[in-house]
Amino acid sequence: MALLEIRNMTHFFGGLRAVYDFNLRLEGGELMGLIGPNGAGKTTVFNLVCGFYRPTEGEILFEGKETAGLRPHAVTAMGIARTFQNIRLWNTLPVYDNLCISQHFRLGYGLKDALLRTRRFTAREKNVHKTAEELLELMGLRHYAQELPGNLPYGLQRRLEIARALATRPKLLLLDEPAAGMNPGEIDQLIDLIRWIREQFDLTVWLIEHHMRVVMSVCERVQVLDFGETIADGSPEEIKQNRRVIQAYLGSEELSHA
Amino acid sequence: MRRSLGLWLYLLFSVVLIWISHHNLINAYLQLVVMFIGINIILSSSLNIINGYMGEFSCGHAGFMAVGAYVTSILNVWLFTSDRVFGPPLLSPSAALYLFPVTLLAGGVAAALAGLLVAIPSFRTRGDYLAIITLAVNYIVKSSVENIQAIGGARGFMGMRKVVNSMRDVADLPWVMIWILVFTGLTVWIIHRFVNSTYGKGIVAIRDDEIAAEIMGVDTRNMKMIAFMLSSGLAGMAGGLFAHILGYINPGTFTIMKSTEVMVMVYLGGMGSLSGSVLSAVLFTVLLELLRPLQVIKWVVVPLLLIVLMLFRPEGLLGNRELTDVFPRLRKWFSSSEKVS
Amino acid sequence: ADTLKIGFNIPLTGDIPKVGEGSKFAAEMLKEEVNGAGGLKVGDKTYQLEFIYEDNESKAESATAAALKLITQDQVLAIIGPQASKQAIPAGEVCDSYMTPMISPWSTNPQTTKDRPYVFRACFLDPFQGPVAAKFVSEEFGAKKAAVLYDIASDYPKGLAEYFKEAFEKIHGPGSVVAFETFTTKDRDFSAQLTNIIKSGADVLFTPQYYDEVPLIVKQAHELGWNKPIMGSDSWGSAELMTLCGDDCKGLFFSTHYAAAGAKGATKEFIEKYKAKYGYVPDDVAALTWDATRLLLQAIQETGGLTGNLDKDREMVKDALAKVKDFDGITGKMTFTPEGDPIKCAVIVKISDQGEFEFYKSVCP
Amino acid sequence: MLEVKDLHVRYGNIQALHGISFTVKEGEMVALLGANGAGKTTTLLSIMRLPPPEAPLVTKGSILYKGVDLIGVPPHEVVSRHGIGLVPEGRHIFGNLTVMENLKIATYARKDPANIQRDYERVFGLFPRLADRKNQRADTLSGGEQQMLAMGRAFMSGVGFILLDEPSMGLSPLLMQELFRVLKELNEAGTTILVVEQNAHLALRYAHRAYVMETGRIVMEGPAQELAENPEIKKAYLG
Amino acid sequence: MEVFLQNLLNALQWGSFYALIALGYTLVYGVLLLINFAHGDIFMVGAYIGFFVASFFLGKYAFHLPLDLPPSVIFLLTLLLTMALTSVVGVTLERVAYRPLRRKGAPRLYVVITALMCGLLLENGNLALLGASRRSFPELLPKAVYDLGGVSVTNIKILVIIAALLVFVFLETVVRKTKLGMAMRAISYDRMAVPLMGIPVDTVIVFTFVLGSSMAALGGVLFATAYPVLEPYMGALIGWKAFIAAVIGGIGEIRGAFAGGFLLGFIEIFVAAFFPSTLRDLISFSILLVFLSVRPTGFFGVARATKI
Ligand SMILES: Nc1ncnc2c1ncn2[C@@H]1O[C@H](COP(=O)(O)OP(=O)(O)OP(=O)(O)O)[C@@H](O)[C@H]1O
Ligand SMILES: Nc1ncnc2c1ncn2[C@@H]1O[C@H](COP(=O)(O)OP(=O)(O)OP(=O)(O)O)[C@@H](O)[C@H]1O
Ligand SMILES: [Mg+2]
Ligand SMILES: [Mg+2]
Repeated sequence: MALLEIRNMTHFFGGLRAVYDFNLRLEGGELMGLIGPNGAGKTTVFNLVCGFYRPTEGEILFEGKETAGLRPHAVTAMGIARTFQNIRLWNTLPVYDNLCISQHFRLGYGLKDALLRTRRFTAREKNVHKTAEELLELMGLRHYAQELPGNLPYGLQRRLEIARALATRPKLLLLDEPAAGMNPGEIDQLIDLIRWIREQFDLTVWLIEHHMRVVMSVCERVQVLDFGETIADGSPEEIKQNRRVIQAYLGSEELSHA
Repeated sequence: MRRSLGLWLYLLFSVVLIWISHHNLINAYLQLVVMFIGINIILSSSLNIINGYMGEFSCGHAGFMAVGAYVTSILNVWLFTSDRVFGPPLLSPSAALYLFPVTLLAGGVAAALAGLLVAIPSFRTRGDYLAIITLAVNYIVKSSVENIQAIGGARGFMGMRKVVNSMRDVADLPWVMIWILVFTGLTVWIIHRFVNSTYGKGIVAIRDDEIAAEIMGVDTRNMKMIAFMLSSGLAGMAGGLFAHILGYINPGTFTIMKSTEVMVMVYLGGMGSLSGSVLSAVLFTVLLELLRPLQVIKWVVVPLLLIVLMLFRPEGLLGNRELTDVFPRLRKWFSSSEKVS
Repeated sequence: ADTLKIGFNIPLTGDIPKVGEGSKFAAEMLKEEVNGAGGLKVGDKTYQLEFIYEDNESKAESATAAALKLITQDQVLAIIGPQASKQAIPAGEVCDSYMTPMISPWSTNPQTTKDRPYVFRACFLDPFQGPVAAKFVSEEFGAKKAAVLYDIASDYPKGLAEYFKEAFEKIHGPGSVVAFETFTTKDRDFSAQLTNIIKSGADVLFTPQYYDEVPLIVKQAHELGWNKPIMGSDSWGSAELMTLCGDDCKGLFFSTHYAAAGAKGATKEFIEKYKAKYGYVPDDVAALTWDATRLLLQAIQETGGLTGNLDKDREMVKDALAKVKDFDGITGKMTFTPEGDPIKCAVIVKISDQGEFEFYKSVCP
Repeated sequence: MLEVKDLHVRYGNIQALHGISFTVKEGEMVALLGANGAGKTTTLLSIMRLPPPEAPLVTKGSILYKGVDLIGVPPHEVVSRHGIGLVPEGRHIFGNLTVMENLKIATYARKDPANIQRDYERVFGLFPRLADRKNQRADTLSGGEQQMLAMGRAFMSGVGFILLDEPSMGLSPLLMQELFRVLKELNEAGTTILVVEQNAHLALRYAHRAYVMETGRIVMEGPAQELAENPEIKKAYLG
Repeated sequence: MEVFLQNLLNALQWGSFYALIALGYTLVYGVLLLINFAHGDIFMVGAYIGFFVASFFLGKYAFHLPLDLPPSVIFLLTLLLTMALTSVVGVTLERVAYRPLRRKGAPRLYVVITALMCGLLLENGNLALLGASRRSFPELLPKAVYDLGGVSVTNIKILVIIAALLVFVFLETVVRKTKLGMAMRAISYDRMAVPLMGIPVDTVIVFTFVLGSSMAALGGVLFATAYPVLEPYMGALIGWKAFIAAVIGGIGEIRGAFAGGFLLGFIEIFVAAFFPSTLRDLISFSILLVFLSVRPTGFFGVARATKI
């Protein structure tokens, strides 16, 4: 059974057709890419998958279960986590807390325990903190644990967003333009990071990106949207050669390695 | 041990306070001021949950206070005293002493339920629109009370003094003072633990970015529900205590003016700072009493002071920090966040 | 010389600052008079008077605090005020349990003095004034149907309105009060209620509101075409009424404690002194405060000498007050019932075309 | 014509710029490169004289533009009187206005109605997508569309000197190239340009000269081609 | 039937006042996202200033106009002068109390609290300065009562309603049609970027306060003409209610403030008229509560699109 299966998903904003007849079948462990011109509907697709919008038509099956209609936190609980195109961290809370709170849905204790500091509370909190600590280490954020996200350099903020997503122990990780605003040096690091994460947490990664370097070197499969419709789907090499993709998106060849 | 030193200190402080008021080493007026301080601490810190930690803008806190005040008072008068409306006591007046906390909690629960009136709309409504809903609730409560003749309507409700007296008959102690100390401590303790648990921090995430919170796995609706009910419940208990200080309550006491008073205390102390709320509650109450001699001028001076203070400390006394962050030395005694592990 | 401390628990800010001001002025006047004459002679000692004014912001909790402060902090012998029942009831509770005599000049709610030996008042109660008004409108205007407009959120008008209704319906049978309309404190527009009242076809409108609301009510009533009589209560009795209301109020009636215009003797004297000193004719609150304070002073004198032990003195004063017979106040003669309420006559005042409050008739229990 | 001398700048007590100096000549297109947190945005904000708390505080140094020291000039005059425009990092479009209103508001201080019309056409020519979305609330635009709008706004304010902060952020490769061609056009048409860019390839290809910043200092400068050849740059910025 | 018509008129007048004050709230909010709780008291100040100006023109202060003008002219003069003076008060608040906070980047709710304090200051300052006596607003316009088949109308009522309508049209055009209005809305969304459009932010803000305050003044004078009893706290309650009205309509929206004002006016009048008036607050606020739960952003309010 596929990890994620999307059938004929269509979404309208009022009169505007943002996504049309979108189909996808993701097997566990894949590294999938989603590219397309600006305003093609990529982010919208992510929003639909994580339950923020409800598709006008079509169905989204995660591990065979329908997700449409669930509230986002429930979808997250099923194992889908994401990052945002323009960073959305909790800026008055230190990095450390950002990592703890995203485990909220599986705390498994309630107000009573929180107030009485029951044994269950202590146990669960221990787990939460353990996970947070681990991620600090693994993602190299240890040094910034008590910093406020706002004061972190841009690159690290993106990194933190990924860490926060990982804290939810996802099976599927959605990355919306993780390389935006990074310089080539940082992009190289990012590429390694993504590959490494996939191994480390054996999860499936689905990413939106405009930096061809990232897409080409990370993704095993790439899907291309234009005006909400899928215009191509295949291996990076195929996509690179695809005429429609070139004229709608890539433009003149020699630059696309930038 | 060390971690709970704060608790011990508070206990000690309370015992001393009770002792000296019992032997009238401080006069009744000062005792009253102390009790008002207690009430205000409960009110401001409970409102801080909503306006500070969760970043909503509730300006109808007095409404919940009223609900608690009336429910508790009615229960007590009905159960423990003979009254025009409610007839002879149902239980022996002496039971008042033991059952008072229960009735107080009952009042809290009632207020918490009233809190739902705000909590449920808050799923879809935010910010200033929610503010109006809280206002509306404040008005609704007040006007409902005014329309219920059985509990005196606008003429107010009394008889709580008898309840207090029957407590004194059992054991001659300053009971109201005792209860206030107990519940003030309890409130601060509850809120402290709430906002310092990962669970409670969920509401701070909602404040910072509700969408991100929901998408990253916080059940925002549930958390809002909890926060509003907790806050209004505590306010209700404050109301119950308040009613037993005065021995008389009147819907006119629980107006928007009261609500704004509490609001001012919260922001004076600093949004999202528990110790700030406590501090400001103390300062504010004392200030108001100290300035009595100014008579008419008093209410010119007070706002002026606050405006100037805002100019110098645009984030309230403590901003969103705790005393323990400002004076790290205090950590020895009051661990600001009881880290597990 | 020794001093006698007396506390005043009055609303200098909040809803009714004017009331506080009037009380304070009257008290100040009395103090100067007494102290000017060398002081108050009690037994063989003479005392200088010291009055301490506490603002209760017309809030219940503040009034309680003020009372406690006066009693325990300032150690006053007795307390005058609070004025409005909303504050007088809880403050009375305090004074009674701390065994300190308190006289509320103005609070007309029975609860204030009920079961409280230490609490007195200087004015008659709603249960008396209500019927007076009801009887008067029936006789004077031959009213068969009456309308009432009052502030539901304010204790005093509410009480009075209900007693009026009760009395009027006793005379003309149930349902004879054809409109019983309300609003809430600080409302300024009564058009909807008045429209109903006019439609109801009542012969008279009874509105026991404060002097600053009356002008609005009366003006709007006239604008909406009401031209039948309007009857008021003692809360109308402020000099300001006319400056605010102008011609609209002329020819209306209200029941009160005393009539300024055409007053004689002590009353006249008081009014003129006050007017000279503060530039306007005193309200009934001022007059009542004056009486309450003089009542207290007389009681103090009747103790025939203070011991200097505050608790004892307070008790003696309380007893003396309870014994007061036919005290001759500027608002009429008073004698206290065991409850601590005075038995005194009400006065019906007609507002003359010169805008003066003329004595019309006097109604006694 | 722009001459920044020994500029010291800080946020509260964080020193962000430690005395940088550089110049931009009339009609030039200059690139400003540097890692995250180097101080590029800070530099641009300082030139625009935006007030704290959003922007930093200049503690020392001068910013001469056509001989006038901009320090002490209010930001709106930097735009309206001195004709310097900024396309800020993170777009800062007015989400509660429509696309059209966003463009119109940029002409607030302009006195030349004739050219305004021409400029509208030019903007819509550059970004046809904006023409389609004319009456859509700007906060519902996609990331890239918002970037286009931000750019369009700067053009509409009719300034002679444009500062751009990471304009290519979030743009598709095609648009990215488009964008730089446009910038080149503008530049050849006489607009002076200072562009902060992460994509050093593009920047160095189109710019005349470039400066490289690190942690609040300028560490390297020179003609674009030279820098493009420079091994260190290759390593750090061309990957 | 005429009862209904009568109340319709009553509601129109009462609603007009809510609308006039609500407009002030909405204007300031629409720019600074600041709930200017002092606005109700600016309204009060307006009424008082109006009182003094009028008395001045009527020669109450040992001063006489060279030529004695017809009342209507005096009324007009009073109106204009009052609006001017009141704006000064409003702008002063902005300068002294709000702007410094903005500069320091204080969270907006702290500014709101400051606004509350400014309100208290105005109220009690007035009380301390002018004493507790109420003032009675001079009758500038000789009142005329017309009786149209059982429905009585005063010239004041008509004046008030017309004024409210004119103000609405005026403001709506300013905010919707002019660049200035556009600038005002832009500031509310992203203050940082506004100067980059060559717009002097502070000037726009001051202008906003001038508009808001002068509207409050207009409201104040009209109110005092219709309900001629002035007292220091007269602005408090109506201020809160007007704020509610503004939000009901969708705060930040001129149309909203207008609609909200009239809605509230109608609810209050009609509930009082056709239900036991004791239940007025209870019912009208329950209605509001339900309304907001169903329509979370009021009449015309648009939630910031949650684009992520
Ligand atoms: N909430 C909304 N309301 C109306 N239209 C919307 C909304 N969100 C997005 N859109 C429109 O839907 C289209 C797709 O938006 P989306 O954000 O998915 O584009 P994208 O592929 O992510 O583009 P980019 O790469 O620039 O981020 C855009 O044209 C945008 O204007
Ligand atoms: N508002 C602020 N408050 C405090 N420090 C800030 C603020 N903005 C920037 N800084 C600090 O100033 C330094 C320079 O920041 P700046 O944004 O100018 O770098 P940059 O070169 O633009 O980086 P990027 O490529 O991410 O835009 C950084 O160390 C940053 O942390
Ligand atoms: Mg996107
Ligand atoms: Mg930058």
